[in-house]
Amino acid sequence: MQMNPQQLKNILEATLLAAGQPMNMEKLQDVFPEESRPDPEILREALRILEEECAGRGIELKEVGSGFRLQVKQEYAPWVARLSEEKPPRYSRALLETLVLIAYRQPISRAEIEDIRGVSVSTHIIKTLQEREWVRVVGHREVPGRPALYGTTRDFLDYFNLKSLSQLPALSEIRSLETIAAEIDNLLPPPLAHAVDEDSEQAIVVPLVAADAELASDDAIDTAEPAAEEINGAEAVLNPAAPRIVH
Amino acid sequence: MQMNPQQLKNILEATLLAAGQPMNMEKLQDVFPEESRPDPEILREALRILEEECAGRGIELKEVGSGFRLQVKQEYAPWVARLSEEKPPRYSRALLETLVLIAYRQPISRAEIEDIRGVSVSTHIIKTLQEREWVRVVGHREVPGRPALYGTTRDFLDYFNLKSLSQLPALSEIRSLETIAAEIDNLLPPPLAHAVDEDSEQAIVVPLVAADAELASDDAIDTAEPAAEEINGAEAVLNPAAPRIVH
Amino acid sequence: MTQVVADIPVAERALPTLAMVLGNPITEMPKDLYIPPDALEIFLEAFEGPLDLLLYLIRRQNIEILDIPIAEITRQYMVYVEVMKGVRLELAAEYLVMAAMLAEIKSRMLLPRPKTEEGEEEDPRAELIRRLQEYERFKRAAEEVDALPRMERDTFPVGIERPLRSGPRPHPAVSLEELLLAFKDVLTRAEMFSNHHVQMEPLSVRERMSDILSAVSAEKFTAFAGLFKPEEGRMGVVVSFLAVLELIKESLLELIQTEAYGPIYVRVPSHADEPAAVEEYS
Repeated sequence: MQMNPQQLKNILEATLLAAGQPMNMEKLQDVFPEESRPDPEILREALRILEEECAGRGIELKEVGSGFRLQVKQEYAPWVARLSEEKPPRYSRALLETLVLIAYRQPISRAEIEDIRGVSVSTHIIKTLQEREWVRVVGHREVPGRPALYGTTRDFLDYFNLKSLSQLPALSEIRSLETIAAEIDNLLPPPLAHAVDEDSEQAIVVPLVAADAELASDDAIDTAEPAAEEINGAEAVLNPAAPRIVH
Repeated sequence: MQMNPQQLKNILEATLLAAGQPMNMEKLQDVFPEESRPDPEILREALRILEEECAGRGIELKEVGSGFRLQVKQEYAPWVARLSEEKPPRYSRALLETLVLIAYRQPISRAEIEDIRGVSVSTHIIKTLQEREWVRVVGHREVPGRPALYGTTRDFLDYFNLKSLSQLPALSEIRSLETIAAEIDNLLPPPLAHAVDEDSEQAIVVPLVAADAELASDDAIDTAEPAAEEINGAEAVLNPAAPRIVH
Repeated sequence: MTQVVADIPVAERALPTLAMVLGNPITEMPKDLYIPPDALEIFLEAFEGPLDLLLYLIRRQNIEILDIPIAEITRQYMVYVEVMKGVRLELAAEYLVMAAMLAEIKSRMLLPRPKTEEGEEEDPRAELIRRLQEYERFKRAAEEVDALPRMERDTFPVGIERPLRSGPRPHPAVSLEELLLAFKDVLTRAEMFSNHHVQMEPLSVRERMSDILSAVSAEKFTAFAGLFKPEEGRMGVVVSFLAVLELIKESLLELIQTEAYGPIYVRVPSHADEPAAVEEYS
């Protein structure tokens, strides 16, 4: 059966709504009988039409970590929120900082998180993150005690409306050596010596992180990305079932 | 806050889709703060716009007993239904053994099946086989408790593409070749009749039956250890059409 | 911060002497504490540790991190730590470690800088600044992630009831091969029970036994002749006959002939007292 893009769009719309969870391309293809399964490009085109159509609607098409999802547009969230008596959950700074460190620096051990935060990380926080299925143990560091290494999951991406870790906000800039040198020159009395830490990339004597995100070096993202791919791969093997959406 | 019908329509769409259940007029009004709650007529107008818009979509607005609901259009249901298609489960080995014993030894009581299998047969298995309409009660043995006697049905034959039970491979067909060879030596010329053995349950095998070419191999079946390849072979002969019905 | 001792009455906390700093009693809140003492615990709890507190102190005074006046910052930090002690806030070890680090930096600032192997001078504040900077990046990232549109707050999942499946739930598929493999197994097992000789009659007889049994009843007589279908031919008649004999042998059927040479009837042996067809399953 040959279908026009409009029909395909309607099938995808109905499917995404009925699925109640993000659907990746493979799953979307699976709703078509084998003998009439459209190619991904054709489905992608139908999704594009659906996305456009949503411009004048109360919902939007969004691609998140585990696939495509229709969701309430942010501008209408206040009304929809009134459907539920409960207030949206709030997360403590300690939890968010821990989560963010895991997201940007994965795979990372608890000791390493504590090192950067300068304070101990409570077991409760790690447990909450794991229970929400935002974070999981992706391995162990081969040092005495074999501490667990944590990484983020697809559910984490889904929850924060991210397609991949690279969509995380860029970390604030840590200025390059030249910038620092220039600034040091501009500084008044004695030329302040600056030290360079082992990474040699990160200047030590710098003004507090600059707010300019555009200039931000992506060094943290760079380290995070290969790990993320690995994790996604591992997850695919470990957890072929679609991640749940937590309501 | 004054809203135009378009915005109202979007709020209603988002609400109906997020609610996941039919919403009556009262509930729809409740998503608006009291100070800006639109009148039912205004909401009705917004619902009318939404209904019209759905003309070109995969979903439709429907008023049911408990309110308004967005639902998959009938014409797209076949695709969406494939979402919930579960892979059919597999029958347990216990069930298959029970079935095959009923097929070969009918009419047979549960106690007799248990006797041969050496383990008890769960009520659930018998019930499943009856629900599948492969097995039925054909009578009762006139002993205390009047246990039901089971036999196979026409549906059973149909499912396995058999015209009659005699097309089921005889045990001799699924025995090793050597055994068959030895058996043939022993069997020729066929005796007129077998003596009934102590179990008094055993065969009355009459030459007339054995003489029939089609049934010849059914004769004097003994316990046997069929080899898997032979079974495949037997099946291929008996049942050239794939016996597995794909749903 | 880790914990607040929550059950301290406010009055107790408001004692004139808040803390002892360098041997001197502190009777007033530090000037930079613009919050009322009652809120102090909450205020201090809001800090995510010593780095966070230090960042607060630096930020509040608009100090460039390069220019951290270690002596002054250390002084302020110590005041906070003392205040924490004063309100019996359980002091996390991290705060004390930081206090020691600040004191060390302070003392090193007073001394000539040691040469490193590369011959460069090392700023005693370097490590602190690196940590502060690293921490602040992630603190800021956490704020940004918190601001990302997220489920349950900025967007909601949408759904629709799935249409009912058009057909019945599919049954498991079984192949004849599976069936025969099961048979092989059960026979193999049965062999271990030597008292059971699993012998098979021609299946056509077995099949016919089931057919006949389900066609007759205890309530009425069935004509013996009616069990045979001439159109099946000689084979069919013989099979039916064998089936009837087998059923009689197993007492599943009885033959009734009321008079010599009269018509023969069959029926299921009656046990009038017992209810017919009590299934053994529920």
